Formats: sequence, structure tokens, C-alpha cells
Amino acid sequence: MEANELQEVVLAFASGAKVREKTDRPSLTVPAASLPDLLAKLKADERLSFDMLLDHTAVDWLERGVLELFYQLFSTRHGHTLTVSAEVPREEPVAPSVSGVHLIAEWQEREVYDMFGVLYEGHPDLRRLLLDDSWVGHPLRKDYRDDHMIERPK
Amino acid sequence: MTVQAYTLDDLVKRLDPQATEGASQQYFLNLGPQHPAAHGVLRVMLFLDGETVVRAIPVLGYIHRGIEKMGESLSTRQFIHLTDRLDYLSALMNNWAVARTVEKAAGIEVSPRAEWIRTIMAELQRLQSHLLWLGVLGMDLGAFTPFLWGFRDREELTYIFEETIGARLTMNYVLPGGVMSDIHPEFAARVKKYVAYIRPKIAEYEALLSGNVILEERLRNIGRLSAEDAVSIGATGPVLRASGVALDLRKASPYGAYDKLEFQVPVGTVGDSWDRYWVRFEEMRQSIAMIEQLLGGIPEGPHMSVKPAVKVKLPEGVHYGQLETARGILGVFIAAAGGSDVPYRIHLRSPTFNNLWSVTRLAPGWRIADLVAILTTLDLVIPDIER
Amino acid sequence: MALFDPKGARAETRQVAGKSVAVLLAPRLVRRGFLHDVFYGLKSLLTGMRVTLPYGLTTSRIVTRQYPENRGTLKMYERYRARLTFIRDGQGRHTCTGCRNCEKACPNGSIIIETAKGAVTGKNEVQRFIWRFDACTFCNLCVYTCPFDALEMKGDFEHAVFDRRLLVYNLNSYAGPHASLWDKVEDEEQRKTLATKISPYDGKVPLAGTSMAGCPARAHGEGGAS
Amino acid sequence: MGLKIIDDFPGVAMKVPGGSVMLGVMDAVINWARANSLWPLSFGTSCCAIEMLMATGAPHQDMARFGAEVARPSPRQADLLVVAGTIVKRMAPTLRTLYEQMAEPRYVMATGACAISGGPFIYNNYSVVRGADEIIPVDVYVPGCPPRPEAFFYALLTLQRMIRSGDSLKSRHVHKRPVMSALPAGITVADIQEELRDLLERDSAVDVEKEAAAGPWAGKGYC
Repeated sequence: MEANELQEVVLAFASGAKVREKTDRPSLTVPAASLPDLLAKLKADERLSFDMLLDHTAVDWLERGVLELFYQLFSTRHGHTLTVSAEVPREEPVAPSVSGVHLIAEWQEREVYDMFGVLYEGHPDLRRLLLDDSWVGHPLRKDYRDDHMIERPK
Repeated sequence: MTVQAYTLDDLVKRLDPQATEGASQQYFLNLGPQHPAAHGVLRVMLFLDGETVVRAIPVLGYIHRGIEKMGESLSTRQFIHLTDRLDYLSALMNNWAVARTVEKAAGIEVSPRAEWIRTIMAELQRLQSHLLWLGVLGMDLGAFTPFLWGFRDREELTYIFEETIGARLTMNYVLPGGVMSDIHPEFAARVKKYVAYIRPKIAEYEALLSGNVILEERLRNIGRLSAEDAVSIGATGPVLRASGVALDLRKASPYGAYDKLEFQVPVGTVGDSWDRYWVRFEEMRQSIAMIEQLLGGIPEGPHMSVKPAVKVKLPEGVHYGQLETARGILGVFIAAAGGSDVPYRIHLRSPTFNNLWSVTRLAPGWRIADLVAILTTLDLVIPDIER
Repeated sequence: MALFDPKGARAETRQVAGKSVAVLLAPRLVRRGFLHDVFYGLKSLLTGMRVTLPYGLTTSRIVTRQYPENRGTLKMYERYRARLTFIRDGQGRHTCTGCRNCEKACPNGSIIIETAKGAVTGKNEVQRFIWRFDACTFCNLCVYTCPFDALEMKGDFEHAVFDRRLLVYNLNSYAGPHASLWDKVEDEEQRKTLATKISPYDGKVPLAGTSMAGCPARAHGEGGAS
Repeated sequence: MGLKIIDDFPGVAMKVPGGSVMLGVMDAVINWARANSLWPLSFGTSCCAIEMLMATGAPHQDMARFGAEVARPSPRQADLLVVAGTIVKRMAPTLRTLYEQMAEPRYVMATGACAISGGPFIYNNYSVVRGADEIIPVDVYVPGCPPRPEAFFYALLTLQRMIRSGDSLKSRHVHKRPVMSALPAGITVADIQEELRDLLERDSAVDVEKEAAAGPWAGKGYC
């Protein structure tokens, strides 16, 4: 399936979805609440069959005050890719968990919680993945600072 | 807020009754964080019934180095040297993955010669990585000879890298636009000699290991990962292929010089430890075949298309690139604000991160010694998981 | 006959990721009953021993490198990167202009350059070229980006020390202008004043525990005692 | 006061006072034995572990030639802790525990940039400890990223040199750290004395008079 065609098919699927500009692959922005449903549908659909969640991560857009969640989907059957993104507010970042759809999301979401503090509703085991439980703050947020970090001298 | 985050202690408290239910001899064991069979600083919490694993919980973070945070203040050219230190056994392919993503984003042309060099180096490194894995597999299963042999033949490859690249393990060789230095004049002759040397050695390994009854007993039917599970956890590389899904980016979306090469993708049938063993073993042969084909024609041309003084500026937007390393698909996610060579955010999707997840599925029901076999056939590199 | 037939891999074509891919299916092991297993097990063990035995009988396959006995003859590959040095001409003069390209290219701040305006030449001159061997990762970006070919990586590797502070080097052996500026000064007397000699540890070195420009202090006692 | 000691370091600082011939011979024998049977703890966290602990054990390098091939997984049986790889904050307590579980005499080697100073992870990093010597005392530093196996062997020889001149039966648990003996050719003590005096006095040299009054052997007639 061509990129444009794919994008149209997916757009028909997702309510409230918009095409995300400035990416190098078919890409959509959707409301965070619709994520688990959408991913399940994309996985089940014969033409799309996005059965692998390659990657899930977040970007902290400090100026806009949002955390943008990115889901990279891949179809082992058709070989096409799709980026789904959703925005959650920085101050109260809550998103629904997609671990019911893709098993690996459990760990990927734990990592994003660890690094960005995004709380996933319905996650079976939301713990820090890489840092100690006693760690204060979420280091990949742009405004994270601690005593240990030294800036490289200019 | 309704969402609750837990700690490790909470988890242990929550799991304890389930873990010990019906068990006649209940134990709790920490494998790691510094255990010789874990290949690095992996810690697996094991709930045991006698010697049988009831539940395995990997605990990560003992080598989490915050590379992604550092990437937000380094240019991509500088960041590449950090990727050497992730999956250090396929350092060059990590370099390539980042370089390729940057090239695609910034629209940089790469000469056929540079692509050729990258491809042959990547295959040499895949062979090197699998040789190390073979040695370590032998050692974990109680055989010392494979360790000695694997390292003996791996070291010869290291000398080839040393001659051309100047480093043994952490190479920092592939940069956006090409490779750092042209191949050494002796390179092709040395590789040719090496290929002639390694072919009979592979046959020797096969005679020693593949038909061996002990190895067979330790691997057959242990740790079966179904194709469905493998796809759902995003397992890639030999682990996924052993489960029967022939996904190999070298075939699925060829990069470098792979579209000119003829090779087969080794695939397993049931996804047990044996299949993972065989797939990697066969991949070594395929790599050698590819190296031989590559030696046939070295294209002329420059090895680098970007001058060192040029800053490789990233256009605004989100860029994603992926590449097949020795352990699976390495994805590079770059969000750029534009106008700078420093990414706003860089994230790496490491193959072993997903592959490790399968331990929670595969370990229960098997004994600790089998868990070791499962871990070693998953071919984990812990710094790659934790980045 | 055997449990495992190495040539038993089946080749076929499969549809994966929208492409047809030539695959090779893993051969499976078959079990043929207890007695067969016993004999096969014995046979496989003997096979392994037949492979390994010749290694014990012949000495022609020794591959071990005899360091340190071969220290005199050991040669590193010329591209091997283990120590950063200045390239010097016959008179010991370097070509570094102090442009700081390497300092900027270094990913982890291992290079710190101090420059000053030369009294005679009026140009930027390197006073001290500090290289932190203890932090260097030998990524070669400094050599790669140097526009004046002033740097090179040498292959010598015997640098183990008892004290970490000895791993901070001054690369330049004199504070003064680079080679081509040197030739422009014609007055013999002036030439003598161009450079002052400095040793590898000359001046204030960014020692562990002390702070200086370009090298922040290490916080002591933060990771644990002692 | 301290100057005299630095000048003649390390000969003066740790001499067995009272110098009995018997003890001197035994010191030499014990230290010779210790130096030639260093059992490393197999502690590797990342890339350096491949080069330091695996490649050196393999045929091309063969650590057995130095009597150090017996890599032990248990700290109780090891006397050389090779810190091979990055130490992050979460690993630091474990490393400290391992060190403390090792029996005396124990020696620590920091291999590679990460273990010496944090290496590539010095700046803008929230998780990496900047050098193993923030957690445990380190005897030998091996620069490289990672160092090649030969560099590790050179470090092993350096450590053996230190051990042979090392502990004595009378003042136990005091390693000689011959700082000056590692100086590159052409550099003398005087070259860096001025610069390092304060640090040297604090870290490496022993003030005999002061030690006689307050050290662990105070009042025992050694000084």
C-alpha cells in the first residue's frame, strides 16, 4: 500500500485523527483517549494488520506544555509503517494504556513513565523501569535538573 | 488522580501469595545483578518451586547510562560515538542506524563505495557478534571449547577492524555521509584470507556442537516462543525468526548494498532454544556468503560526502529510521526543532529490550539451568537494553 | 540415521512484510527410542572428541600473542587509536593554531585549549593543549575535524598508572606559535623569545578534585565514602 | 617535613621499621606469591568486560600466562577487582558491597574511561558515577575505551610490581602506592612536585613522624 493510500484508510478508521505534518512516514495525531481502541482496530484489520508495536516513546515539548506520545507501528505481513501520536498535558499527564493490545507496551509504558512521568490508566504494573524507585523526578523532561548533572562548559 | 504507580516492594508484596501458591518448596532467588551467566548486569528475580521457576521478573537499571538525555546536547555526529557503547558487539551497525536516519532526514547522498564499505563491515561484525555468542553459549552450557574457539576466530576479525578502522570494539566508524576513513589497501586480501580460514572452522563447530547430544538435550523444546507472542512483544532479529517469522530488514526494506546480494533467511519452526541456536548458527554461514559476494566488486568513489567542517543540520520534524543489527531491529527516533545539528530528542529502540521481555513468558515451568540456556539463546546485551 | 542432519535445512519462499523472501527452515531433531539415543549419544561424544583431539596433538596451531615477551617486536596497526599526540616537524614544532575545532568536536570535553595572543606574532598561540586521557574515548573526531593536520592518534598502549591525575596531559611541549608562523619571523633574536618550554604536566593541571576553567570540580563523597 | 618523604618515595615511607631479616625474606616470598596468583573477580558491566575479562581469557591473549586466569564469580575467593565498565548510581552500592566482601589483601583496577572518570558520560548525565574511585579505592588505572588486552596485561604487570614492593607483615593492610614510579620517561618527581605537593601529602605519602604519633601502629615502636 502506498503511503497516501494507507493514510486515507487509517483516517477513515480513527475519529478525531489528523495527519501529522513534518514526518517521513505516514503519521497521525489522535486524541489520547482513543489510543487503545484505535491500535486494536489497526491490529485486527486485514488490510492494515499493524501487529507489531515497534517503539513507544514521548517528546517533551516544553514551550507548548505538552508531552507528545509516539507509537511506531509496523506490519510484519505487509511491511508498512505508521506513526501514531497523541498529546497529553505536561502538568497532568494521563494516558490510557495499550498494554492490552501489544504485550511489549507494558515495558515501553513503564519506561515512558520512568523518564517522563506519564501515568497510564489500566496499566497492570506501573513501576519505574530503569531508575530506582526512590528516584525523584523524571530525567528526560526538559526541565529536569539534579545535583549530579554537570553542564558541559562552553 | 486514579492512576497508581507502584514500587518494586509493592510488586513483591502483591505477587508473593500467587507465586508460592501450590508450591511444595518455595524459594526466592535473585539472579544477578552481577551473575556470570547473565552476561552483564541483568537482575532477574526468580520465584521458585524447588528448582523450577514459577515466575521471573527482570529488574533493570543497573547499567542505565542516560544516553538519550546526553543526546539532547550533542550533535548527531558526536552522539554516534555513544551508540558504540550500547550494543557494543554490533557497534558499527548502531553507528550506521543513526547515520542513516540523519542522512534520510537531511537528504545526504552516500556514495556506492561508502555503502559497500558499510555493508561488508556490518556483515563482518555480525559474524563477529555471532562468534562471541557461540562461545558464550558453550560456556553457559558447560562446554569450554566453544569459548576458546569462538574467541580465537573472533579475534582475527578484530585485527581486520583494527587495521582499517583503528579500534577493536567501539569503532565510531560510520558517520553521516559515509565512513570515517577509506578501507586499508590490504583489507580485501585479508578478508579473503579470513573467509577461506573460517569456512572449515564453521564446519568444525557444527561437528562439535550441532549434533551433540548434551547440547541437544539442553536446547530442544525449551523456552518455546510462539510466533504470535514474538510479534506482540516486538521481538526482532534471530529471536523472531526462530519463531517462524522471516522478518529481516535486509530483505524487507534493503539498505546499503543488500539489494545486490543473494542470501537466504534462516527461520525456525517452533521457536524453542534450539531454533534460536540454529538460526544464529546459519546466519554466520549466510554472512560469510554475503562477504564473499561483496568482495567480488568494490565500487570506486569517495568514502565520505560530507566535509568534517560541515554541520549536518536536521530539518524540523520527526524522523525515524531502522536497521537490522546482529540482535534485531534498531530503531532511531529523532525529533528535531530545526536549524541545528543537535536533535531536540533522540530515542533508540533497542532490539534486546523487547527480546528480554520474553523471559517473563519463557522461564516459568523450566529449571534455573534451562533459564540460563534461554537467556543465552536470546543473546542479550544489557547496556543495549537500558541505554 | 543421525538425530540431527546438518544438511536437513529446507529452503522455501515465504511472504513476509509484503515481499517474498527466500528462507531456510531449521532442521528438527528426531528421537528414535531409548537404545538409539544411547548409541547416538556415545557417537556424538566421540565425534566431539575427534574434533578437539588434534588440537592437543599439534603445536602448529598456537595463536597466542606473546605479550610482554614480544614487546620489542610488537607493532600496532598504524591506524590504531590509543593516544592523542601532536604531529611535529623535524624541529619539534607543531601546526596547531588553537582554532578550537577539536575542542568543539570532542563529545565529552576531553580537550581543553588555552590560547593567548603572541607578543611577537600577534596571532593566537596555543599556551596549553590539555588532553584528558582519563576521559578520552578515542572516537577520533578531533583528528577527523582538525583542518591543519595537527593531531594524530598513536598506537602505544602502555599507560597504566597508579594515580589518575597523571592521565591529564599537556600535548604541546612549548607555548608558542605553530610551525608556519615561526618561519615568518625573520629576526634571530625575536625567534628565541617565541616559545617557552613546558612539560606534559606543566602549569595548573585540571586535577581530579580541583576546579579550573573548562574543568569543573568533582564533587567528593557523593557516590560513597572514601 | 613532607618534602623529604616525597623525595625518597616510596623507599622511605613504608620501610619495615626495625627491619628483621626473617620478616624481610617472608615479605618478599609472600608478596611474590600474591603477585603471581591474582584471581580476578569477574565483574564486568559493559563494553570493557568483553576486552578485559573475556578476550584476555581467550587463546589470542591468554591471561593464564600471568597466573590470573582463575576468574572467580565470588568476591570471597578473589583478590583483584577489575572494574570493567560504567558504574551507575544504582550499581554503586553493589560494587561497594563486592569490594567489602573481598578478603584482604585486595586490589582494584579501574579499566577504561568510564571506570576512571565517567569517560563519555561526564557531562549532562544524571546517572553515571564519575569514576570507580568515588566508591572504592583504586590501585591501578588503565586508560582506554576500552583498553586493548595488552594494555590490561601491562596494567597487571604494573600491579604485580606494586604488590611485590607492597604489604609487609608488620604494617599490614597498607598498600604502597608508588605514585612516582608510573611517571613517563623524562619526567621527574621535581617536575610535578610543585603542582602536586598538597595532594601528594594528603593521599599518597605518609608522614612518618605524624604516623608514629597517631597512626595505626602508634606507640608500638615501629617509627
